[in-house]
Amino acid sequence: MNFVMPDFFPAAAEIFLLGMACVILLIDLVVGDSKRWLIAMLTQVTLVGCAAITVYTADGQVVLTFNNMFVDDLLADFLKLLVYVSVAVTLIYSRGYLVARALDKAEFYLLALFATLGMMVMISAAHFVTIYLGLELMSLSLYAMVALDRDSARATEAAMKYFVLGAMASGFLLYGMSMLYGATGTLEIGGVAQAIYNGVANEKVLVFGLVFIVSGLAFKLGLVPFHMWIPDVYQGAPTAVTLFIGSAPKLAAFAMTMRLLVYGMFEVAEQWQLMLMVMAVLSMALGNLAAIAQSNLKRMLAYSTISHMGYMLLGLISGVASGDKHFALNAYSAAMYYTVAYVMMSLGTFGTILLLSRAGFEAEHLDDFKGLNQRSPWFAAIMGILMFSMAGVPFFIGFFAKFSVLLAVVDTQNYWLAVTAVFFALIGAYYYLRVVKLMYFDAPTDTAPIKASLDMRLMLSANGLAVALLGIFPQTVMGLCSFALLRSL
Amino acid sequence: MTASLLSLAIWLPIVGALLVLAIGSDKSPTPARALALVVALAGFLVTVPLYSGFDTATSAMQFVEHAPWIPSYNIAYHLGVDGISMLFILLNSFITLIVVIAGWKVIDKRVGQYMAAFLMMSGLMNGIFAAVDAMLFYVFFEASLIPMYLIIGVWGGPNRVYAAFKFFLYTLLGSLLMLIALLYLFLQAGGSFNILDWHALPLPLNAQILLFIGFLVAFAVKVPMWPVHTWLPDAHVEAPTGGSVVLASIMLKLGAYGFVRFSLPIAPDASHVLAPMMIALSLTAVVYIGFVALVQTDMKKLIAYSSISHMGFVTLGFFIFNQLGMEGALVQMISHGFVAGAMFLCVGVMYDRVHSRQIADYGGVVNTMPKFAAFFVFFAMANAGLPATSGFVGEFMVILGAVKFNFWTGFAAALTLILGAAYTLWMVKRVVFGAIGNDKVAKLTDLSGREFIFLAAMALCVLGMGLYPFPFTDVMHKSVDHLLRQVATGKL
Amino acid sequence: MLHQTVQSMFGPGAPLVWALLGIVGIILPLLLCVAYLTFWERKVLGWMQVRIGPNRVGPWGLLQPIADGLKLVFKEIIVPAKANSGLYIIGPAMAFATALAAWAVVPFADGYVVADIDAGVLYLLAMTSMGIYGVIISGWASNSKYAFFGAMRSAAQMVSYEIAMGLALICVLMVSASLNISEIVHGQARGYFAAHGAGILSWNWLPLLPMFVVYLISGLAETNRAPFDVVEGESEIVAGHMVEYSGMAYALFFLAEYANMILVATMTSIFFLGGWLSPVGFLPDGFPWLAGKACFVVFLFLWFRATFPRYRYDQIMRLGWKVFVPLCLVWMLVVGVWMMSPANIWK
Amino acid sequence: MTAIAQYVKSLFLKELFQGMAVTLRHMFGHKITVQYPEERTPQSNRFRGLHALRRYPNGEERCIACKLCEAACPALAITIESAERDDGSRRTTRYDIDLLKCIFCGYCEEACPVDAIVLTRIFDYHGEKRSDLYYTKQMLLAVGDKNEAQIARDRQQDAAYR
Amino acid sequence: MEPKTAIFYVLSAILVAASLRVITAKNPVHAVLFLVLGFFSAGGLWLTLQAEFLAIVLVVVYVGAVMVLFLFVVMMLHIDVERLREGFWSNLPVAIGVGLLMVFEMALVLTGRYFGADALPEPAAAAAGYSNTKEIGRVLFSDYVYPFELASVVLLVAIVAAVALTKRPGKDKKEQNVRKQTAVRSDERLRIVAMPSEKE
Amino acid sequence: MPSLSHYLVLAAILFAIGIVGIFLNRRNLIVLLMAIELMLLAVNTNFVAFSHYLGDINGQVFVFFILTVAAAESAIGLAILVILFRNLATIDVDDLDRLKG
Repeated sequence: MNFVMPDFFPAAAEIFLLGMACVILLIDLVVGDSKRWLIAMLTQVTLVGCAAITVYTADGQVVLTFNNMFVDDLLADFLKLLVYVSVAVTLIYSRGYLVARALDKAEFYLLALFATLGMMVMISAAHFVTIYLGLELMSLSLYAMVALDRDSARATEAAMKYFVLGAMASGFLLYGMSMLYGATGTLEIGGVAQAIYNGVANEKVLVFGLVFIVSGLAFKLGLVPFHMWIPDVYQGAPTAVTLFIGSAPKLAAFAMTMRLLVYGMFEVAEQWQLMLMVMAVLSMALGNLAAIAQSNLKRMLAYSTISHMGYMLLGLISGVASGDKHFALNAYSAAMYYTVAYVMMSLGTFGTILLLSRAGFEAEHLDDFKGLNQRSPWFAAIMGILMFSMAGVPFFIGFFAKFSVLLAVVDTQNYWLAVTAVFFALIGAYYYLRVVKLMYFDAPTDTAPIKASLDMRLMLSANGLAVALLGIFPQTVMGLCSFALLRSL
Repeated sequence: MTASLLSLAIWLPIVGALLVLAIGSDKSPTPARALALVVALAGFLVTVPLYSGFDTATSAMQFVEHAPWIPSYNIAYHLGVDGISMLFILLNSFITLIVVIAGWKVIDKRVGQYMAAFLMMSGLMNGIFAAVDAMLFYVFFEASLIPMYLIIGVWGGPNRVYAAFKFFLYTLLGSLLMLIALLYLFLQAGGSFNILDWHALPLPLNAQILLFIGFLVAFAVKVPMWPVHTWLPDAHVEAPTGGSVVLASIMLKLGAYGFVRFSLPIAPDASHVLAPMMIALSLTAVVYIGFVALVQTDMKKLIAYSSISHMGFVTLGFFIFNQLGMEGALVQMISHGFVAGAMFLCVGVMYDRVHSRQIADYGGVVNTMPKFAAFFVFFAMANAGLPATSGFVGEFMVILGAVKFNFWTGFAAALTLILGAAYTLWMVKRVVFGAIGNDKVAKLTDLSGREFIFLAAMALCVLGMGLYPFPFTDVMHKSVDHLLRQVATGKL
Repeated sequence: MLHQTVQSMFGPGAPLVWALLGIVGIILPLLLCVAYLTFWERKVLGWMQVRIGPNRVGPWGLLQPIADGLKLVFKEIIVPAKANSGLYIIGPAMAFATALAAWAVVPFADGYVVADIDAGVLYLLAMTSMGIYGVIISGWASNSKYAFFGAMRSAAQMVSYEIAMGLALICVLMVSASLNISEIVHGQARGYFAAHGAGILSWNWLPLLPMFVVYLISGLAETNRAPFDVVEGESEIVAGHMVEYSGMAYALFFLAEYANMILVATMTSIFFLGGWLSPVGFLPDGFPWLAGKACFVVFLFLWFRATFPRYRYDQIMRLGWKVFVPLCLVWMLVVGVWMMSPANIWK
Repeated sequence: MTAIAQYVKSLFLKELFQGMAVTLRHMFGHKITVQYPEERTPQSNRFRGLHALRRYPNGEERCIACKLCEAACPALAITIESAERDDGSRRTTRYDIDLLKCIFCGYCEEACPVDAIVLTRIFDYHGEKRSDLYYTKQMLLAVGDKNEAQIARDRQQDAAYR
Repeated sequence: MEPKTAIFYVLSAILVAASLRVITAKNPVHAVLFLVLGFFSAGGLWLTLQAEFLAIVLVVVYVGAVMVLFLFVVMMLHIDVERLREGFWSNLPVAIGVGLLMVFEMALVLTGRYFGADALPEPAAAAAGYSNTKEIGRVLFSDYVYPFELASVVLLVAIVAAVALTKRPGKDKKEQNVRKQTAVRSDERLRIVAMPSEKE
Repeated sequence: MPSLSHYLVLAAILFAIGIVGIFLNRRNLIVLLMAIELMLLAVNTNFVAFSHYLGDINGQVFVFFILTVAAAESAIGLAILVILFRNLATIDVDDLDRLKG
């Protein structure tokens, strides 16, 4: 046997997380119900540990290990760190909510950790197998998390829809992968890129496979016309889970899209850009228009997600213009920045819903936000910041996100696309403003005091302030995004 | 100290606003008010050296500050003022001070937030006027929507929600299109957001026209020009007094300032091509809106329409491309800032007592409020463009310029002086003079000391500017000159 | 010689004929064995219960299975009114077919095997896992609560123990490094003791004793034999999935169960007891050894049945999941380490 | 310590092997099966099997139709009708026992003052119809006649204890 | 026709027919059984492609375990079969249209030039000592060790999730403690309690 | 000899049947799950065929992973189905209408 020990060092964070997950699984057997906080704390410790390891192992080099299946580059390190932060914040926000609904079982934390692991794998994937496994690891955990509130008809229904459509999406993705495998004879992303570059692959078959891959990705990203699951899942899932789904997985989905389309099929970028462009426009249109009609905040935010993903695509479709590839770095870093910004805003928004929720009451209707300014000026201001940020008004991170993708679009001289995007952004602003209106202009209907733990209050405040401060000083994140991409492309 | 004056003018009110927010509470609003007053005063005082230290001999940017902000996109924290923008900063800080005083007693719910909103807006608008980097400009430009949206929505009248949304969405629509124009310019300029670079950027005519239209949508909404003016009466009517004042005095000027800063120097050829259309639109605003104002029964609405009409003069002045017109327009902007603000303050004073803005609810106010009546009549005269008031100077200069440009244009513009006098004075007659209209008017009490102070301050400014406008025209002279040269030389 | 005859008679179709011959050659004796296994079981049970067992039909009762078979053949097959008639008939057929199909890869002596395929063990696993269908389909198709319960129990039990069985097998595969069943037997002929004439000590049962036990007991559970026969626990659900069956349909289940029993016994002999190998060096290898070993294991099955009371269902599941599976995993590790260590005996 | 012992015991399945040892021992042990038709298990003289009516040695029926047995029968299995015979003695005209009702308690035997009704050692009788198991006086007398020797012997042995 | 071609066509026909019945069967149980049949024939087809290991794994894992799970669930849920069929016929034309379109397009791309017999010829027969299973095993534990570990995590997640979702720790449910039961000793089964006799 | 195209078209037909099944059985969740299994079977057949004709074992290893994951996936899917049935007493897709905008 010529067995060569692979280099485990780049995957140290993954290994640590898996080990800790198993430890938590065992600890849960031992500790009683009264010690649930221990599980939550250990989960946080795990994430912090992962972050430390990732920082420690990051050396800015592109390192391939495990027989070219695992890639550790700056992009991966950066996105992973964001995933840890996002998951940690999610868990801090969720705790009170979960306790009030008796959902704070160890399974929730475990599934969250496994989903995180899946995301990490996706982010570091350099092979179809690892992409697929990471994706499924994440998705399976998420399906289960949605259904975790077992007695809720809505949650189980949402889980079922999520599952069926998600599994179908995996099928599409796999079919596309099989075609690419047939066309190029390799499963490695680098190999696929090489084969396409060398002209080994038949273009027609390639595009045929590409159609399926793009549809699969679109499912996962929630793009029109493959968006059907998003509103139902967002609305039906317990808010804590919605928060989870709405944040970190977007980073992973972005990474997956990058790895598959940009790293693997950059040579045929103009083909997939065209497909994505149609989806981007449709997503922006449908997402923003449908959101207006919603009275349920979670559902509204779901449609807003769809539209935001459409905006994110604006970056991805601007990498190559009429055969010229020099736009790529800026365009992709714009898309990445958009994703990061969106995740931050999404965390805060759902965090606010969680803040207002209490046992037996979900603050998920728009009307539940009436007069929040009178009840808690501070959190009304935070939510206001988040809403304006989502609408893309300056001095918040959301503006610079839109700015950078629009710039990428204008750079490729797709003016009509930019105008369309701007037009739908305006429509989008309407429903975000409506939330502000409810909070500031209306009298409160619900006067119950806001009960939330201190850590949650602090974290939410920090989240809101970060959206504002990173809007005033966007260079940090922007620079990191483009630096990470530059060192990884 | 002088190096960071502009930053101080911007950030002092904003940081002050955050402090006011922090100490503001509904139970004991006095500390918040006091702090707001202090901040507003300080904010005004830091702008004074801008004027005193201004070098009138150059058209270049002064008090320049430059620091990298977003190196990824070559966006810089680049501030500076020329003769045109410096005056607006002063005006803005002054009006903010007035508004804080005016809102002292009147606002009793959520005082801290109210004061903070105004202070924040003051800072943001200073930023707009001081920005030399286009993205910085844009960022301030859009951000200033937020406090205004809240001011209208929270402290406004019964129909405030509608008005606030209309205000926000109208202006956002314009500014988003402008964003695309800015991005286009950025790329054309080889990756620079510096407005001064753009001024020197050669562009083909069709690109200029598209850019011009992009800017036009943004600024026309803000000015507002006919036919996208409809948000203004709603916003004015529903906004609280302070909101109306700031809206009329400063916000409307943003649009006009945009023309001066962007449209004209960046797309001079397009400006020339499209000037007839602009003049037509301006005249429509001046004449048609004048007639509309005539039939208003709501005082605030009437003043709002008169504002539109007056801003028509401003745009008219820009697009006749001569020194007189341009300077007249600028003077008119500042003057209108004082006059319209003062008019809204007067209406506010009455509204605080009677809680009505309908002309029909008043009559014979002079009998119970003689001091107030004096101020009101004075401001009305200024609004109508009576000589020796500030209103006269600007309008006169624009009309002269227009006549120079084309007689009939000037004639049409001049015609509106009569129209303006008609609707203003008719309103004054119905409100102030005559017999006491009803019981409420009979119970009116005259101005308090606080009200007297801010009305008097405004009156002084109006009068001073009317009698001796040269301090204003002096500082802007070089800049206007430079601007006109830029407009005159095509970039094709 | 027979080979040549067949070749000359059928020409190109010879392989097919040869295969058919092989099948017939296995199935007929197998069915006979099954029949006499029932007889033997009754005898053994009798003896252990201090009785003498069937002794009336024929000399020493030797014709008893024939008589039973005749009785079952002539009984009417009753299909319940609301049963799903198609599946009702398919059920026992499937159970029987899979029980027989697995024999294709069983080597009776060196080279005597119908299909000597490389992945023989996997094929075996596949066929045994198919056996569940007969049970579950018949249970469901009977449209009877008892039958359904029986089917559910049986399916869960079989699926569970298949895991333990598979894991135990993995240890065997590890040490023999092949999936070919004949190879596995050959592997057991190597070793220190075998070289010194005491082959019995080189067989897998000794170094893999825990796995041998697990495999044996899992085999019991897999065939739903006592003490794991809750599937047909007559005190609660009468006869489990076959409660509605009668006549030949019932007989098929019966035959399948005993055929499986023999299969498991044979496989145990092959995997752990050295197949057709002779335990001591001075005796020749050959089929009789395999037959003897299989008989011994079958006897163990009967012995267990006579000795132990029936397990409760949750205890069965616990045993499978919480005892056997971890045990197998641990032992896998042990074997792995062992093989890597200098003390490796399977070189 | 006991815990460890217990653990070792359960680890090596001691009890299971013990159980198997028991069964294995019995497998080779003596079988107690009785080959019934050919072999029979010993019976007590008090065995309560099929009923019989006895006669005196002179051939006269013992039963005097006192109906004590009928009264004593808990299962109401006995039906008696009586009439005066030509010689003036009282005898039964009908003495039926429904064997399907009878529980073989032996009360009738105990009640009988003249030892007329007795329970024999016969247990392997059968009937193919219900009515076959409805025994009439003639049938009962026939049973008695056939087994009188055995019955008498059993009475004799038991006499000391009655 | 060569035997292999014949086998291909026979198995394909069975596979397609079974698949069609899966989606059209009235009774879900029948659908599952047809799916089993389909997997079986697919396994056979894979054998013709010399993928012995996968063919058998398909049967072991899918037929032996996953489909049993399906059957379990289908049988346990009390399903109103008739109601589930409503709307079947109304969806049929659309579905057939979509299906035919897809097949047509796919066939267009997949047949002929790109993947024809000439494009990728039948590979040479494997070497004598070649074992498909061994080869997969070798690759799986060396090159694919990372995905292999990940697959185990996926299975762990499935276990955790399935248990978390379906196990009902009833509050009122009394459960036996099997550990105690199996550890019981004979002297513990009977407890003799000393009770003083009651007096009148 | 059947060529690669034969296998690919067969897989394509299977995949299409899977999708048609999803369209067709708008009311039956279990059949929906089975249709997804059919899709995966088609994918696997594709991979096996390519693997064979490319002479590359990697495709088969991928199939191995797909099988593993699909098994896990069905377990979770069925678990969700079971709790859905407990809550709603139906597996009719049309009854899933609690979530609407």
